[in-house]
Amino acid sequence: MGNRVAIVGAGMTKFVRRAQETGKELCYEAAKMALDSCDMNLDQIDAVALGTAPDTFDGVHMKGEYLSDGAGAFGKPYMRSYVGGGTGVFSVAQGWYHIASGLMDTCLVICEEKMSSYRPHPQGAFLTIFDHTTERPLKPNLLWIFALEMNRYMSTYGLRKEDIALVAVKNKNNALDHPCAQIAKAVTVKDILNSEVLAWPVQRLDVSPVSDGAVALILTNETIARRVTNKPVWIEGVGWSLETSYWTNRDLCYPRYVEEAARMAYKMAGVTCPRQQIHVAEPYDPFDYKELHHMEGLMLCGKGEAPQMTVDGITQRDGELPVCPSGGLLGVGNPIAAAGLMKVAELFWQLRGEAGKRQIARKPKRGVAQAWGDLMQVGTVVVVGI
Amino acid sequence: MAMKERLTKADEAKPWYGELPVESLYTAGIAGEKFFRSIQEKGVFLGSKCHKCNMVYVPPKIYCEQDFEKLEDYVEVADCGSLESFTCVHIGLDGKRLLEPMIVGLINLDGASTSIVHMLGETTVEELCMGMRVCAVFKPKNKREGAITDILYFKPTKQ
Amino acid sequence: MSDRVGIIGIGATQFRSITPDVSYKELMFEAAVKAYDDAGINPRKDVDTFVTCAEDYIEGTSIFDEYVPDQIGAALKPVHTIGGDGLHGIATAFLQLKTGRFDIAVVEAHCKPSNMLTPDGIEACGQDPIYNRPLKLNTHFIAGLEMNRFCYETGVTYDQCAKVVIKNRRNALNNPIAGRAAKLKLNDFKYAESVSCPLTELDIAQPADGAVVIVLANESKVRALKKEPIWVSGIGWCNGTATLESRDWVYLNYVTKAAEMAYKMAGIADPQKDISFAEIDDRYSYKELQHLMALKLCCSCNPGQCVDNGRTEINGEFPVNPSGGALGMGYMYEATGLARLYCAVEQLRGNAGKNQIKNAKTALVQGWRGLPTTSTAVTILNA
Amino acid sequence: MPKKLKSKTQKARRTRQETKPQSLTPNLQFMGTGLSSDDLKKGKVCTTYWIGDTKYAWDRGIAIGKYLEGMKHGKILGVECHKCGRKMVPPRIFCEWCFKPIDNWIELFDTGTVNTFSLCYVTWDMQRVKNPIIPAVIEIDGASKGMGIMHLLGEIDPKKVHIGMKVKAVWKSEKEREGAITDIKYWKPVK
Repeated sequence: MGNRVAIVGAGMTKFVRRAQETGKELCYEAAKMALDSCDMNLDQIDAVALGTAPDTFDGVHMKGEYLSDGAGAFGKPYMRSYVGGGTGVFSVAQGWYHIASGLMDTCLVICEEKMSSYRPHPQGAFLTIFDHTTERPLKPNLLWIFALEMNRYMSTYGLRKEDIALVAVKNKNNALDHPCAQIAKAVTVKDILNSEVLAWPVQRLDVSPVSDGAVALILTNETIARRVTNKPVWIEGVGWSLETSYWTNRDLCYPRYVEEAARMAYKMAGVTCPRQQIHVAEPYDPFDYKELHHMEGLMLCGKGEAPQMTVDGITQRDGELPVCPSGGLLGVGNPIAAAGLMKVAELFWQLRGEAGKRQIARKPKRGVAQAWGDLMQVGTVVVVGI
Repeated sequence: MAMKERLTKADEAKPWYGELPVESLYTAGIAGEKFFRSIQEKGVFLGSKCHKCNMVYVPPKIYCEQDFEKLEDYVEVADCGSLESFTCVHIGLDGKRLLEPMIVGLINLDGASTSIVHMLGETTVEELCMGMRVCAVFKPKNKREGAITDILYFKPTKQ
Repeated sequence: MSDRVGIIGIGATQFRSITPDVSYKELMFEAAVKAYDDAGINPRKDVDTFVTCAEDYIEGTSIFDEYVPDQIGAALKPVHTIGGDGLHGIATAFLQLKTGRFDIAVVEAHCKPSNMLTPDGIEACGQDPIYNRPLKLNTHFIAGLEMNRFCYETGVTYDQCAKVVIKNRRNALNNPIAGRAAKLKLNDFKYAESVSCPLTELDIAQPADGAVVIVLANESKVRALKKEPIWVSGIGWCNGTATLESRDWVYLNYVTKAAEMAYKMAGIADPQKDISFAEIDDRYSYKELQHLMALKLCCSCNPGQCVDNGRTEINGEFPVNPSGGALGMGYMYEATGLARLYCAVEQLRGNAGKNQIKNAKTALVQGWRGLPTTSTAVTILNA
Repeated sequence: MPKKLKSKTQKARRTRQETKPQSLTPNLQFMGTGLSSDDLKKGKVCTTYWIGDTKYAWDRGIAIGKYLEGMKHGKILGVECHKCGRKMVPPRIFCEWCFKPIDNWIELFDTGTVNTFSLCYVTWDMQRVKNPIIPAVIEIDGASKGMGIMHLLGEIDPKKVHIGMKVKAVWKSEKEREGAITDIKYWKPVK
């Protein structure tokens, strides 16, 4: 059923705190690199799928339209998908259905974010994600929802911050090997526990930084994939799910939406036992506890078991199940939509054995990437394999 | 009616006021930097040339939007050109009628493949016609700051 | 994939200039209930994927897709937003159904422009921040520039543009959900205030609030539900350039490309003959003519003649916007294209009342994303 | 008290030895020009600034309209769905799980239980504050279990806030109330 879809090329810009490039230029650099990486040119691209998160960051209304010329959309079918922080991984699903439908042979998937445009501080933009009548008058901060969720998670399973901080230590250290990393810096658990308390239990180093950047992938159908590369990476499954927006009515200690999305993707990919059949994972890690939360949602371990896996070193690059070998959002940076797509790009490089110093020890055959967004509400999942 | 319940009194229908607080600082980008600095320092328009299709983009782009070549060749174009279109705007950004309408033109500078959008000055809308020659009027050099507003307006020239 | 895609349910609210009695959620709920009732389905059980079309600045909320699932029955289901016109949403649902992984898809779009207190300020945020915005111009200036050049090159007169407005707003008189019906005369245009010459107030489609929900299904599901669908036989979408500087101001190649994609898919060789009527974007009066030309639907090289000789009237040779278009029904930003589609489906079902076109078999629906974009989507529908 | 997790395997926590970044493959060139805060402040690159004029008057509608009207009268209103039996707050005119109109309005108590909380030392736009703001999800008494709203805690020592704590709304005076979520100043602990 459906046509097989492969990833054949990838490109990305450096993730930086403030980019001189305009959003369009960032898009171009990533797209051009992706095209060059598989010796293709824009004429061979049938459609462009763009993912980018809130317009308020770049400060342009209808940001998708604004970015179109840099994204290579001139004279092409072009659409922008949008599920908040989940956009990056969703855009791969978007590229997938373009090709799986049989309508398109090739699709350029591109994600961009330029958060530095927002003044005075990019965090301010998040005020406007809350309900305008029942929540915004309380002047909420984005950190609140994470802190509230993290606190719930910690208290449900009786976790200590030290154990959660291990995620940040691992990811920030992994990022030392990423040439695009914004804050490659070795940190220890102590550094994290000593960092400024922003919204307890969230501290400065529990959080990924705000960034500018873009990432692009080239997707093709099977025939073209076989022609342009001898190492195609197949999209085996995609899934997405959006929970109710009444987030204060939900149990915050478990991401059901990630599970729903994962079930959809695993079913498509024929994955019945994720822990055995998945060799490398790139769950969304804007905050350190989020990686743990999402590993559970992805059913890579039982509920409440992810912290132990981390303590046991299983999620290290040379562990049994490397998690976020790229360095994740905590290490490489978090240009929202682009960060999600970076995760899929990492799997692409890992599965092809092209991840350089980040290459994981065991030769991976299948990986899963996941992103999350909105009011702790959306899960987007992609399973890729060779 | 698809709903069980409806408001029945006019004074029950009320709005909730708010805004999207957006303030942004935009960088001009790699190509924009070259373009604005050239205007600021020399009063010269720069375009970027695609060697594949010979398009000259003014303002410049670092890429050709049609064939995606990387554009690294910046060429000078004239500060005069022909008027491709014009309009006289009567409504302001706040939606209110302007006391002084603003005249806007689309100007194809000589040597450029694209047309720049800017104000037209020292003229009235009645005097304008398609294809008319217009030239840029810059701010005095010491007042320029590296922005599109370093050009005050374009004005018609007699041939 | 031979499986066809059909529309099995439609729902829309009334389109009104203000809707103080309901929140946006309640507006969406109303349209959704109507659509599911029309399709005879339960969204909690039967729908596999939901697509909504929205833009943050229009809603006044960042990451607006957070707030869409509950009122359309989509909580904890695959839902996502497309930053595009409602017809882009239809294209997305079409692609998803064509993968064979989904049976029923729902597309939603709504708009509450009455809730924007500063629509001009909000739309200005869509202009290029480096090259255009510092000039501090009302976004309508782009339409003024375009109309001026378009009329100059094609010979379309301002009177012909005015006749588009007269036709569409008159058509809306017989459309029960239209919110901007009026009976106008050419003389009224003499007194219309200029917005951005030659564009006047009357040339601009005024905003309206409303919501539209469309239910689509693949062929096997349509058969299983024993529905008389309206088939989506062709779809196309395309972008031009984002920059004002490098675009063509007269010939809309992106619209032509989108149409060609849709025509090819639907097997349409001669659009003027094979299509019975069109519902196309008329955000501005001249846009209907410009779009007709780009869609290859006008009889001569001067699209203005199509209105002069009555060809695009409801009883004409090729009716255009029999629903009243955005000029007659109201402009609803992301929901505009879906409103066109809704009315086209009503026509093809034979439910258009006084506006019913005889023997309407095939319809073309086109949407444009408004200024400053060059983004369009085209859909071909078959009864 | 949280328990300490001990590593079950030989592999203990590690820190890396090597720290030198290396490119993926030698021929990959990553673009992107980083700027410092000073580059922007001191005008080393060309920039433009824009303050958006983006104001809205959102229609409150049936459900939230009635909810806020209740606030004005010092009451927290919820809704009930007879099909699934849920008593919900904040109110909505539909039940999202059953996809049907709600059945009736109910008055809830102005007391509740802290489901989760945070001690926040920064404002929404990242200004530092000395005394923490204490946001919490508060499960409202009278509603179904787990039905909470987001609000603030007050009149409490930050060190003493805990999950499961019983709290009560502190209302503005009747004169000050305007029909807004802020008609409740904050929630304080019940003894």
